[in-house]
Amino acid sequence: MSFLEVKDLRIHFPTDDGLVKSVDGLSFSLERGKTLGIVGESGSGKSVTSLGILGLHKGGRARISGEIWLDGEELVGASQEHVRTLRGKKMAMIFQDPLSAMHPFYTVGDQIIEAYRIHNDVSKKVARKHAIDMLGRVGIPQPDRRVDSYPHEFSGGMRQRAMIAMALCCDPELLIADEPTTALDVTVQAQILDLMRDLQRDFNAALIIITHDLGVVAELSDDILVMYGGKCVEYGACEDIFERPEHPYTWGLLGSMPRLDREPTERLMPIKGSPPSLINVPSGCAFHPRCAFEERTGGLSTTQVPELLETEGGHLVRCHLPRERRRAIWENEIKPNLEAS
Amino acid sequence: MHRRRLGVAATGAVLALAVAACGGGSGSSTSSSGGSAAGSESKSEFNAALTQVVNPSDKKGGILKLANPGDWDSLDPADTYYGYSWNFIRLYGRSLLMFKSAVGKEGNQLVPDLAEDLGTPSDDAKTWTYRIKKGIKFEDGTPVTSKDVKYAIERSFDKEVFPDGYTYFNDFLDWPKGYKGPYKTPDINTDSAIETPDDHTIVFHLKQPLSNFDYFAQLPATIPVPKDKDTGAKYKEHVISTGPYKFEKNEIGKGFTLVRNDQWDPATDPNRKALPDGYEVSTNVNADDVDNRILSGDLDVEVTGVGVQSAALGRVLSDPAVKANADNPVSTRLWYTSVNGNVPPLDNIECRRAVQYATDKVALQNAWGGEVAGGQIATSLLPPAIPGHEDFNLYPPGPDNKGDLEKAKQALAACGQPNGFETNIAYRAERPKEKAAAEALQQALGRVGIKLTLKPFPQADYFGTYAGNPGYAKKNKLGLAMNGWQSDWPDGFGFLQQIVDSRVIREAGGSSNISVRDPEVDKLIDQAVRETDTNARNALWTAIDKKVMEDAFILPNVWTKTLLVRSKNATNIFVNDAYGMYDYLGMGVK
Amino acid sequence: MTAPMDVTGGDTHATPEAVVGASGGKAIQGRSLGQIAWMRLKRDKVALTGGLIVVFLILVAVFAPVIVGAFGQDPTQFNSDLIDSSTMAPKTGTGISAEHLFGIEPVNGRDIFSRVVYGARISLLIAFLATLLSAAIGTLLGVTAGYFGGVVDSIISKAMDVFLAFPILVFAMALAGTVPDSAFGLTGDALRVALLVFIIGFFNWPYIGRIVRGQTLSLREREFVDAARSLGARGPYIIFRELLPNLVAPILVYATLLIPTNILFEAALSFLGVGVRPPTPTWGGMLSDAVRFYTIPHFMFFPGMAIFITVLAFNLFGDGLRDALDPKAR
Amino acid sequence: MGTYIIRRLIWAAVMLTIVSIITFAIFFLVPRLAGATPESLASRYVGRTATAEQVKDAAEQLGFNDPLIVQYGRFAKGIVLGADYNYGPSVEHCPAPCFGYSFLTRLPVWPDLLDRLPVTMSLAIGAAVIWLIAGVATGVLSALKPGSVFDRAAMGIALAGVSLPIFFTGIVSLVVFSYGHPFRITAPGGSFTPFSENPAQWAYNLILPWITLAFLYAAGYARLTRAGMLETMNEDYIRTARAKGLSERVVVVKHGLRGALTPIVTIFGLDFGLLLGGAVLTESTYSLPGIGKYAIDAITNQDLPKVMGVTLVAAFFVVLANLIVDLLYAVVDPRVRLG
Repeated sequence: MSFLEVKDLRIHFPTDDGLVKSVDGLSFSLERGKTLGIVGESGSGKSVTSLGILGLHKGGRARISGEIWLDGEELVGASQEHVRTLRGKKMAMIFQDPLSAMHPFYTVGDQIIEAYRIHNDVSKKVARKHAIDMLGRVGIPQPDRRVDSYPHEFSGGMRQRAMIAMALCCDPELLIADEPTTALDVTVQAQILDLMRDLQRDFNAALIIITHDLGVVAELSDDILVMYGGKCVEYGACEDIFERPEHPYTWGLLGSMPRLDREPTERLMPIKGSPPSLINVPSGCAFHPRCAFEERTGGLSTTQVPELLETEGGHLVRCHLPRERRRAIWENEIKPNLEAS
Repeated sequence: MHRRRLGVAATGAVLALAVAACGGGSGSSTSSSGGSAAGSESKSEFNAALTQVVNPSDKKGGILKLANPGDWDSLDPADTYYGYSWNFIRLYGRSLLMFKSAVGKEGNQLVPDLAEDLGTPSDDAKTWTYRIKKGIKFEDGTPVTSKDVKYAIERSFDKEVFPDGYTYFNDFLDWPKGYKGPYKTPDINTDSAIETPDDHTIVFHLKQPLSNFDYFAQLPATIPVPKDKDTGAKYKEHVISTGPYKFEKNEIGKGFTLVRNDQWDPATDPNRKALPDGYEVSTNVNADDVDNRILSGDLDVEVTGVGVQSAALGRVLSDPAVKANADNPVSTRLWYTSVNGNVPPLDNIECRRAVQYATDKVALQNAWGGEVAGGQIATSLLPPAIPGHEDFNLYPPGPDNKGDLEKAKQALAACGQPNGFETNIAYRAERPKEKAAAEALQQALGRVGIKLTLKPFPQADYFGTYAGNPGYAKKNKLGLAMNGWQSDWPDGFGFLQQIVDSRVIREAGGSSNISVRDPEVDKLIDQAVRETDTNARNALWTAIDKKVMEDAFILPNVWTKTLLVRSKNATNIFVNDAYGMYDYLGMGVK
Repeated sequence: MTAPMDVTGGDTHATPEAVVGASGGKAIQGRSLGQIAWMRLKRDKVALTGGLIVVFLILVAVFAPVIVGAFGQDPTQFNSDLIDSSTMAPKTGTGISAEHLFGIEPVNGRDIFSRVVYGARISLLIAFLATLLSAAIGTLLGVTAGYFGGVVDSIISKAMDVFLAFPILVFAMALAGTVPDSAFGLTGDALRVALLVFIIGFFNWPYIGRIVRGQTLSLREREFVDAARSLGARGPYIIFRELLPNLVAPILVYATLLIPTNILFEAALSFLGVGVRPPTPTWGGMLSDAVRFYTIPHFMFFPGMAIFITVLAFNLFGDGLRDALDPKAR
Repeated sequence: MGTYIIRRLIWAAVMLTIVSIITFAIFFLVPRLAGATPESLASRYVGRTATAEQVKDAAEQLGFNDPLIVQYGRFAKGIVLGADYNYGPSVEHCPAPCFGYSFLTRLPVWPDLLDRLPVTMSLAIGAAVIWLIAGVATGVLSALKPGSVFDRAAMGIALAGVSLPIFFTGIVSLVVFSYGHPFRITAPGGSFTPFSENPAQWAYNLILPWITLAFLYAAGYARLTRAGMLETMNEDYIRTARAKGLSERVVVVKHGLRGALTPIVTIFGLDFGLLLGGAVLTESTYSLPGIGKYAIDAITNQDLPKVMGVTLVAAFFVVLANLIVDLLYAVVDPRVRLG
């Protein structure tokens, strides 16, 4: 069994308007030292998945089913209290917007110290020293002074570094980064990604990066999971996804990714329409209303939900189009456009 | 024991009982002085303390606990003007004369206190001489001399320092011109008013003959004040005692305690038993709570003697066991409505008479608190307990006491206002009973078309600025004004002079008389003041009463009755008619 | 009980991002604020109940003479016959009967029902007018301060500080107690009502003023105001055409919530004896009379409950209105 | 920070001056509008029995004939420098701050106020402790389970709490728990025992007013806390706190409540400041001899020096509370900068 195994995870929220199926039958696995990128638009269920793994939906209104195995332990059925002791210690999370994700009224140091001391029975002094160490490790200059600063006194990049320091302070074996660079300047993004890569190597942790930006995962990930409407639509090794993507949605994502190596005159290829309602999920393939190739399934996609099937070694795709046709469309219609330069 | 007491108080008892009967109470003189060994165990009855000493005892010791729902006006003998305070002041101050500490009518009797005897008048009653006992000392051991008495009266002259007091001495003694009291004019010789030929003689010189000066001599202003201890307005914080008790602690606004004064010599004082070891008085206590605590035995006396509040009334009257421990005396207070002849159309006597006829006396009585806690319906001015009182009713209010509307309409027609008229009625905003009475009048007079508008005024300025200010009253058409008066002492002068003599009316305001302006009445008063024969004098007061009622300048409402509850822990409880409440000098602790 | 638990606001746990965007997006389109508010309000049963009670009370106040006339009891009519002349209590304990639905007052036997009904008039009239005055002054000065800023703003803001520093009740008492009985051509109840409206309204305007000022400050920076300004619109135009329409909702909400405060204020002043003059019935005045007769509890019960229900109804309605107009506001 | 505080203190002084001028002017003008003359004002000081001449003297001596500005100047001077007062046999100096002498008791107002302050403070502090604990706890619990039975019940009670006039609840509480009961929950007023004298008696005398007052205020705080908590518990930093593995209690109290604290602190400061200036209705209902009762008595008796004293003390507390709230802001929320 892998270090992290998610099997048929379903996270549903009952609301006044109906049942919201944020995550609907998701499965994947991840080893220590490896990185998984989860890609999808807003509302595709990727953040819900990450919070689900951390057990943060427990006790709320969410209905969770399926299995999450972390280092041989099942988390979905485990007690809330037990999962809590794992949080921060065994698995940690880096959030999207460090300004709002850090408590504005406590110093950065205090927040790291707090995280450290929950899981380590040490004095405040020791914890403080550790916090300074951690801040130093994530590249914050003069950590012994900055430890007493408040989040609003940091720059965006520094804040994210501090956030990372907080997540890593207890040596987690699983690190989930939810859009870790979205709120940052482009120049800072690269630094943070570099930092995370280095740290992952140092800590030998399993890393899940959640993003809507394929560019981010391209740099870091070993595997990539593309989510749409709460379901996995494509899953595979990094180069599979970039070199031989088979799902029309993945194509769309690749097409809408701005690239420096493209002609400035060339237009992006955005995906039409907007993400699906998770209450009234479109019948059949959830993506069909937005899919440019929908008619090529012969109406199948409007009526039947496609299965997630393996096409070749570890590459899974959820699409009604026959494999050959997908390859053909990619090779003939999509790829040339993307590589038009 | 009871019998002996009753024998002494016989004359007084008759009147007191008659009064009680009028009020509908079950006043009874049958005291069960049966076989029970200890007198204090005798069965209590409603109104028993009006005619006898309840729980008689000579046991010394214990602390008597008193409470005052308001602030004490002042503890300074020169500056206190409340009956309860004069009742209480005898515990720490000795005036020249005093009212006897005795049951009922006997309490109206003047007895010597500092003085060896009652005053000796000159033939024209313009000069009064008193001899002061020897061996009386202040609490610090200094002997009391006539000079201390003289000084005390002199200082009471200064109304800027002592504004609350009375002005009898100011008005009647022959003060030198320009005299402003010992603080402002220390060098003026006042021998023209008061002479002290020796340390034990004091002579008063009056501007005019005064037949009843002895009543002046019982006023607290004659309580000696040592000049070197006088702190003026602050003297009330520590009054130097001459009585059996002195101040231990005094926090103005909260309360004070009295302890025994070891310099008081009982040999000089036949009037005071001084049974308790001390007194604990708290002021500004919630009135309803006071009632409840007295009923539960937590507290002994509500010191102002106004009786139980409305809330406790039902509790006391409906429970026979509680009622048996209560008394319902009539006091010498009259609640009345001034009918201002300066405000048209009330300048017409017929219109004033219409007001008298149209009044619903039952509603008024209810407004004042009913037949038990309110009062007895008054038809004239002089209260029944004051000599000169005569039962007469010039404006019979119909068989049901609710007014004679026919007569009222006739009077209105005679006045030229057949359809009634509009005017205002003033009352003190802080006094719910005055408000209720004003509302009752509004209702009653409305029946004949006299439309009243209620005008509440703050009581602090009621007489000075508003209702008692002739200019203001006229300008603002205050045709009627709620008013009340309690006799300073039980005789016609003490009751009537301040409220019917038109010469006490000041244009600047402040006088209690705000409506009676009749030169004939003034003449009768002068006559009465000079009259040395008691019976003839009392007849004159009766005549004044009748004249004012004929003029219809005053609409009498009720003579106050109060429902007092006896303390469970106190002994020697009895009502002294001079104060219309329990006598605080006699009370002891079980 | 107070706030309808809307989907997003009420969730303590992480909420899927999709819910808001997907389900709400279409519904909101093409509806005015008023329509949305009404839709929300309709769903809020509690607030609706409050609103109905408010309407009922207003009707009671307006038709007080009719209602009281139907029962044949004048609010100032004495019924001395029904009073026990020694205890001053109603002979039957409360005096409650078919004629006197709420019983009678001790001492004079006035009908409590008709006094409570008439009390609604004074209470609501003063509360409404005072609120109107507060809202008018508050809006005027709040908009002025917020729009013009600078010195004007700081003067008005400081004035608000000064007003809020006054011990209002003490001051109101002192003023209401000393004003003469006829002034400004008014006498009697009219003068007292005017005086109370003035005192209550005048001292409460900073509460609305502050909110309006804050809203104006934020509105002033918004694009549509910039747009209007760039098109050459002048101050008054911007204030009346651009700002005020957007301020209506908060003013309405806070004015509604000020009404119950003012009802309590008026009741307190009447209770302390400086309200409308007797015998005109007021709830606070009745309570103050009833205090002396606490052993006759029905006397204090009815006016006390009248105040309570009225204030509660306004609070419920105002809360609902606030949630409906601005679910994010506290 | 230092200059900020100095600036605020200066403004506070200015504000108090303005308040005092307005108060003085109103109490100077209103009685005169109502028809009072310098003499009738002076007659309050010399009593009803004084002669016209005495009244006139007093009016002159008290300076009632002087123009408003002169009289105010004298009053202000008394506060800053103290004043001399004629007691009769001796002239005494009334040290600053001298608010003048009550014409009723002829005692200086300032010591009276100092005397009353402990009562009002005891009332305010005790009630504040109760309402803060009860209100905030209720608000937090309500916010954790919005829409639950507890939440609905608590918010219903809270709304009832703000809708009940305190003079009604006060009397009802006295009738139910105090008057004439063998086991009285509290002394029904008029009695106050200083804490330093007997803490148990102190609390016993005040428990009913505390609870009544707290009930009124707790309601508002519960609603305020609930709203604040609903908002903060949705903040990202709460998710972060949970992700750290903090127990729910720590998350709610240390992170959630801390985040919702700012409005509570603001409102609390202002409420408390207002309360210290006299809980007029509570004190009058329970006959507690505090600043508020003093104010009522002063107004009832038209005792101008007392009214001025009370108004200024009350305004002082409000101004002080404002200042403290603003300073507290910076403590509560490090993002706030004073200046």
